Amino acid sequence: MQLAVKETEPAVEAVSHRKMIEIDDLSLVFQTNDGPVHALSDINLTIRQGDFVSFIGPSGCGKTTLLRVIADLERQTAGSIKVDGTSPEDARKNRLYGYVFQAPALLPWRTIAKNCAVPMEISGQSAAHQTSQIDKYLTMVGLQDFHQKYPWQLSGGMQQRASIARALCIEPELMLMDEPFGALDEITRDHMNMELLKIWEQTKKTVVFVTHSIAEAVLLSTHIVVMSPRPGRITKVIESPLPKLKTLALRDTEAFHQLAAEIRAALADEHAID
Amino acid sequence: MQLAVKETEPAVEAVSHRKMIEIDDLSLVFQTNDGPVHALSDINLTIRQGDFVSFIGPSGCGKTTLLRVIADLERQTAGSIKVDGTSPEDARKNRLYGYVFQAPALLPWRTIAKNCAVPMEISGQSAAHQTSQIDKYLTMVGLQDFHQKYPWQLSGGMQQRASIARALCIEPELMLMDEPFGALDEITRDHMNMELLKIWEQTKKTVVFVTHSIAEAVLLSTHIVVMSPRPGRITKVIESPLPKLKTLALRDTEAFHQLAAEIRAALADEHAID
Amino acid sequence: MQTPLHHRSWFAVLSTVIAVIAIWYLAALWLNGQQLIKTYERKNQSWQLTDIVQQAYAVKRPMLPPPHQVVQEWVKTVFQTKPSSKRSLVFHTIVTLQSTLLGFALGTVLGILIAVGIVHNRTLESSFMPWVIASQTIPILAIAPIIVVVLGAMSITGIFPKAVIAMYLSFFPVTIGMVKGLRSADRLHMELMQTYFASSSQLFWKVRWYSAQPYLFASLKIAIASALVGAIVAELPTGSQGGLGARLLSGSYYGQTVQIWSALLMASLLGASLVFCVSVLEKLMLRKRGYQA
Amino acid sequence: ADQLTLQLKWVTQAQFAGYYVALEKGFYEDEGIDLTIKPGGPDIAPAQVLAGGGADVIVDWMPSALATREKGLGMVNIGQIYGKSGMMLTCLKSSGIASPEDFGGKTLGVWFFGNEYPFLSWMSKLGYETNGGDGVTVLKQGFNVDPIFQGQADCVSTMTYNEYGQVLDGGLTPDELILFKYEDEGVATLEDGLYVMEDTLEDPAKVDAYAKFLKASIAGWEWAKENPEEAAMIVLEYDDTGAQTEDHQVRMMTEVAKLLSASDKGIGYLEPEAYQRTVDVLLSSDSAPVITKEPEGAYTHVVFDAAMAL
Amino acid sequence: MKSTLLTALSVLIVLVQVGASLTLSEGFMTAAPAWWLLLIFFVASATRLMNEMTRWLDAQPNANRLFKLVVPGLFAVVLLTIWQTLTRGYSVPSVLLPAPSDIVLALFNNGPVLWADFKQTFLKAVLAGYVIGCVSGFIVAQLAVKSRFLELGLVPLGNFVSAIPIVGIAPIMVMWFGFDWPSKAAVIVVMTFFPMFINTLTGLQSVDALHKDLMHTYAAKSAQKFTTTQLPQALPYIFNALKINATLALIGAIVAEFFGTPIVGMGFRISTEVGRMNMDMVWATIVVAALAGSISYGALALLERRLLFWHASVRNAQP
Ligand SMILES: Nc1ncnc2c1ncn2[C@@H]1O[C@H](COP(=O)(O)OP(=O)(O)OP(=O)(O)O)[C@@H](O)[C@H]1O
Ligand SMILES: Nc1ncnc2c1ncn2[C@@H]1O[C@H](COP(=O)(O)OP(=O)(O)OP(=O)(O)O)[C@@H](O)[C@H]1O
Ligand SMILES: Cc1ncc(C[n+]2csc(CCO)c2C)c(N)n1
Ligand SMILES: [Mg+2]
Ligand SMILES: [Mg+2]
Repeated sequence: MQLAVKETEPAVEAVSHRKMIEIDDLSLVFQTNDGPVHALSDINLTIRQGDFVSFIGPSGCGKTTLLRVIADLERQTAGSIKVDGTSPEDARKNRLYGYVFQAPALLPWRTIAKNCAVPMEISGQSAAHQTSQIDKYLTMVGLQDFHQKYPWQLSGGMQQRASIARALCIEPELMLMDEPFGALDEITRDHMNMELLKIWEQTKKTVVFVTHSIAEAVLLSTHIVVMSPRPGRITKVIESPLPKLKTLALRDTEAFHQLAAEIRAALADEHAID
Repeated sequence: MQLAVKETEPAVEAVSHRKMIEIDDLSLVFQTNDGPVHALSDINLTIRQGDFVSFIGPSGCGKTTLLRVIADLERQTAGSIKVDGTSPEDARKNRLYGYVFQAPALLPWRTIAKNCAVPMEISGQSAAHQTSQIDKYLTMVGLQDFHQKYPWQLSGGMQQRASIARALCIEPELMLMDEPFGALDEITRDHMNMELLKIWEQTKKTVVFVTHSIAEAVLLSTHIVVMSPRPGRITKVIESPLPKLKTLALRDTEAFHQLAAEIRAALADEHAID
Repeated sequence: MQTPLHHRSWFAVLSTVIAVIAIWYLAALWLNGQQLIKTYERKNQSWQLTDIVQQAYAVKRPMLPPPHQVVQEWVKTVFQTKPSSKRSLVFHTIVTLQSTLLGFALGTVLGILIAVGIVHNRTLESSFMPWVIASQTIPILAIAPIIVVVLGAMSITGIFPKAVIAMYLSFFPVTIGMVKGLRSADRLHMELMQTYFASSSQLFWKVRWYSAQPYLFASLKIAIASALVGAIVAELPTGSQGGLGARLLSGSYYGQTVQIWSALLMASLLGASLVFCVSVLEKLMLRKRGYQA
Repeated sequence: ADQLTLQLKWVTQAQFAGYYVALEKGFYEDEGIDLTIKPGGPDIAPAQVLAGGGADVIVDWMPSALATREKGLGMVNIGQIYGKSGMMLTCLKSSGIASPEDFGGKTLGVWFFGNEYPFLSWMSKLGYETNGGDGVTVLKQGFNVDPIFQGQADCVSTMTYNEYGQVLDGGLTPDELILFKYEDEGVATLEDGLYVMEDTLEDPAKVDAYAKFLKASIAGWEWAKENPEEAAMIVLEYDDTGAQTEDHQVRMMTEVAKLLSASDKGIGYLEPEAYQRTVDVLLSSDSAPVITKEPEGAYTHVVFDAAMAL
Repeated sequence: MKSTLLTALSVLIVLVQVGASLTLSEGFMTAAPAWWLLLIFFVASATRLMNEMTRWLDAQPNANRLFKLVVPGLFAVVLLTIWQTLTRGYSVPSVLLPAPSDIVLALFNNGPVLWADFKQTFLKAVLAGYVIGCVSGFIVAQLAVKSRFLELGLVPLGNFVSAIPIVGIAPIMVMWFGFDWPSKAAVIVVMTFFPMFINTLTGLQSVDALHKDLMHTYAAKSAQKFTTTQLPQALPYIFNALKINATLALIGAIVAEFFGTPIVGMGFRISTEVGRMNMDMVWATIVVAALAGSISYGALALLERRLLFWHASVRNAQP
């Protein structure tokens, strides 16, 4: 299956909002000892302000790499990308986005609260503002009693939640999240999903979200980008027909199952056990 | 909700099979710097030969700990446990069980095939037997082309599959599996689930399985043990009404959804985000 | 993408070496020049700057011999002298090399044995480990002559007393690294072995030994450099039996600065090549277990 | 043959030419002695080697031998090779020193490791403090005479046969220097002598071996005195460091020859008066005394007499 | 019950042997070789006591730190007692090896001399050289981590220099910097510079790739990167160098004193007193040096535990 995205208008689109991310014919090749790895190939994608876009696809299809290109952690080898109308580098320097990594990446020598403070310290926020933000978001992720603990005193899931709180504290325009809930159990994950939806609905921020879970992608997204490996490319972009205001109950609806089935089919198309 | 398991007969039961694991009033308290942690409290559970039992519950509820007690990697602080009629220590010395850890735990200085050989080397199997077992089970998990690769040349999911093959190679009476498929993407996971079911159905081994995923628990198990944290305890044991011979298509049946909903309710009952 | 010139390894190393040599020449001019001026003044002779610059690089007993003087002496004693001659630096290098290698071998074995003992026996750890550390705070030079004399009294002479001192310095990094390495075995791997009911020797040979290897090699590089220091230090009190230490000593005894420097140059070449050999061994060993270089 | 080991006080050099000559020329062999010579070094204390059994005979200076004897190690002089002291203090005229009275406030380089006793006695006799204060500043001189070239010291210790030559080689001329020989200052003590453990003298077989050894050594010294150039070459043969030069060793041999004992009984005889003079010098220092009481039985002529009788 | 009795017996045997070694007359082992029996029982008893003490301490996670010194202390008592027994029992000449009791006496009788030596060698030369060497190694590592050029040039040089037996430069330093402590400090500076440089550089570069990315996403300035991630990450390596250097520094100073000193200092004392056959004084000086070294090392290790409480090596350390 060849990607049919370029020919038509970019599929990810929401009415009357400005373009947040514009990717044109973007490719990225890693040079390694074993020869070049085509991590991303001919990516075309537009994400508008207020969208909630999920990347889904098998391991190694380039989801993380694409997110890193947006965050200016990696540079494309061909094609172009604009973030909020500027280069990714300028967007980063303007502190436009918050990034949640696949691993918690907490500093082991700082308490949870002090870890959350790092980005605010760096952008020079007042101490009072720092404390109130930390209180707010640590409570939101259910870690209100763990301010003074060190990362290694928490379970993996709790660490991951702390890292989400850290990204939320600076309330960025754009949230880039790389499988943020991979380490959580289903119930906590449901809870975190709903919290994330709440924040997104309230603030109308843009979210780019990487996940392995079809259910999660369906539950959260306005647009689902299905990717495929070797070389990493977009095989399909699905716009969600579900209402913007979502609840967990949605999961038992026909529309939900249908969308899930559509994604599963798109994934299975390209998938063979490696 | 108090556990109603003790009063009635142990709920996990299959007709006419001998008891594989018997746990009575078992508790386990970890002494830590911050005071005692009640990881397991008053656990009562019987698992019979041929059962496929899943432990499900939120992070930190003691699933791993309970599995470790069975494997003699941890010792209870109160109560008693018998494995195959003997103490866990004797069961371990008899090499009764195979254990799949939450992480792949492959030795980075051995190739995949050599890693699978470790338990057989230790129990002194012949080289020819080793090779044939390794061939068989690496093929089963889809790694037939990766015998001579080193662990770090494989993706996380492939590593986890290798570790499953390693446990299967010794064809133990009892398989203890701690979230073995957590690191896999959904499609591969489905595939592995079906392979596991196939092996279990063919060999009639006993499996104790820890998972975060309700769907996985429903798909695989004859019995589902729902656990709850602080202190870690069993809140419900559900016997699956589904047929023993399962297929992926089962997931779209009413019975499946009903069981999943029952588990979700049992989990939610005790669950508040910590 | 092209790496800019100043980010090329060879360029950076070359520039550094050139800078070092340039500074060396300047310093030689400064130090030897001052000495010359002092001599002129003592003799009440007048002098010109050009005289100083001319002579500063050819002083017989320089404060700092310029590089070419050192290299000349080095070439003379290495290539233009029969290696069997006692005037050949090669001869002395071999003397030192022998006690270094013997001491290094002894130290490695001893260090590994102590580490294995410490890791397997709690009492040994709690009673012995602090003294292993304290042993290194004893100034080795102080006990070097004592060791030489005591071993000499037991009619153990030749390279062995020197090797003992080399061993004394080199076992320590090995012990420390090895203990750390044996302990650094992944807990999960250890538990895995426990589920297989592996014996402690199986545990050692299948897991611990491998987890210790990277630490062991890092330590061996330090240990072989320490063994060389030990061998040289041990040659100071027994000053007249040959070796690079004896060269340093006799150079100092007769005010032969150039001889000191060329012995030092030889010692650094020897040290660097010994460390290099260990890293080659390390690469081979690690490649055998599948790591890429 | 009798096996004997001789421990030298310092590295292989013409200072010990007699022993090497005797070894090379087979004098020891002729006497039926199988001799091993152990060279010394900066931190080898011959007395310690003797006590540990690493050597049967050692070359040592009398001040340190007597001091060691007072510590309870019974070592005895069985023959005195050097009759005169070669030690001196070499000073720069430009430092303003003209006589020992000018030492006050000056910096003097001195050898330690048991070689400092004559110096300490001398300073004590002159009334100088050596531990700072208003006396002299003492440096532990390394192995060479650099301090005088680098202006770190006003005077350095030298031996007539060794370091003095180095001072001259280094570019200083005799007229820039002023020398204070210990012999001339009346503080000379006996230098290279041969010592053994006292209890071994009770064994006649040992005494016999010592006597043969002494006889051969004396012969070696006499030969060396007559043939300084060949003797120097023999020493060079035995030098393992390869650092000694021919010029230097010939000069050393020539100077050493002037110090060999000149008593009527020949090289190797310890003159009781010379011994007594040394003891008096050492006893005379009141601060930091080297020895506190008259030593007894610190030397014997038994071996020398036996050697002459062979 | 039986084990308590055995323990009591062990304590008794240890005490008897210690007492015997101190009070019996010279040469008692030569006279009555039967004393060997007691010595063997003594070693066995002490081993038993150490075993029990270790087991007891391991079961007592909250025991006072000081208690942990008991076992190594006992080990030292064993070694010293054997030493004392053999030197006195066979009347080994003190010129060769003095008995521990003689060394202790020398320690007490020569307080002022030992203190003056300590001041000269440790408080002046070692401290000055150590501080200058470590600080400059640290600073140059900062420069190297910022400039790829410097890093490429200096690291091979550093590796080369750290293979040089630096003691060899001692005579040169004495020639350049004179006889007093500055020349010793100079040797120490050169000896300690490179371990600190290489370790700090490795530490600064060992920053987790993820943490580096994180700082990048925050568009942190390089000073902020330094204090938030690089410095804490480098601390374990820096402490490593500090500890290595603590042992190197003392050796360096004493070796350098071999080539010329004023007439004070620990290296001077050792070599002079060997020449004077005062071996008790030699060993007393060695004891002072070893104490100074061990205490510095211990203090650094304690500080390390304090500052690196978060690091796996400290958290996983045996109790
Ligand atoms: N720094 C790198 N150097 C070389 N190859 C790389 C690098 N980073 C990623 N790759 C390769 O690029 C491809 C895409 O990797 P990426 O991490 O984006 O996958 P992913 O979709 O995030 O997978 P996962 O779901 O496992 O996280 C993979 O084949 C990977 O091996
Ligand atoms: N060695 C230990 N020392 C102290 N506490 C421990 C230890 N191991 C586990 N615990 C605690 O015991 C509780 C149960 O842990 P366990 O690992 O069994 O949870 P789990 O159900 O497997 O969680 P997850 O789904 O995150 O793997 C947790 O609160 C944990 O912090
Ligand atoms: C530490 C030391 N001691 C002595 C000398 C000088 N020296 C050279 S030969 C000689 C006579 C001894 O046999 C003496 C004293 C020195 N340079 N260094
Ligand atoms: Mg990824
Ligand atoms: Mg778990």
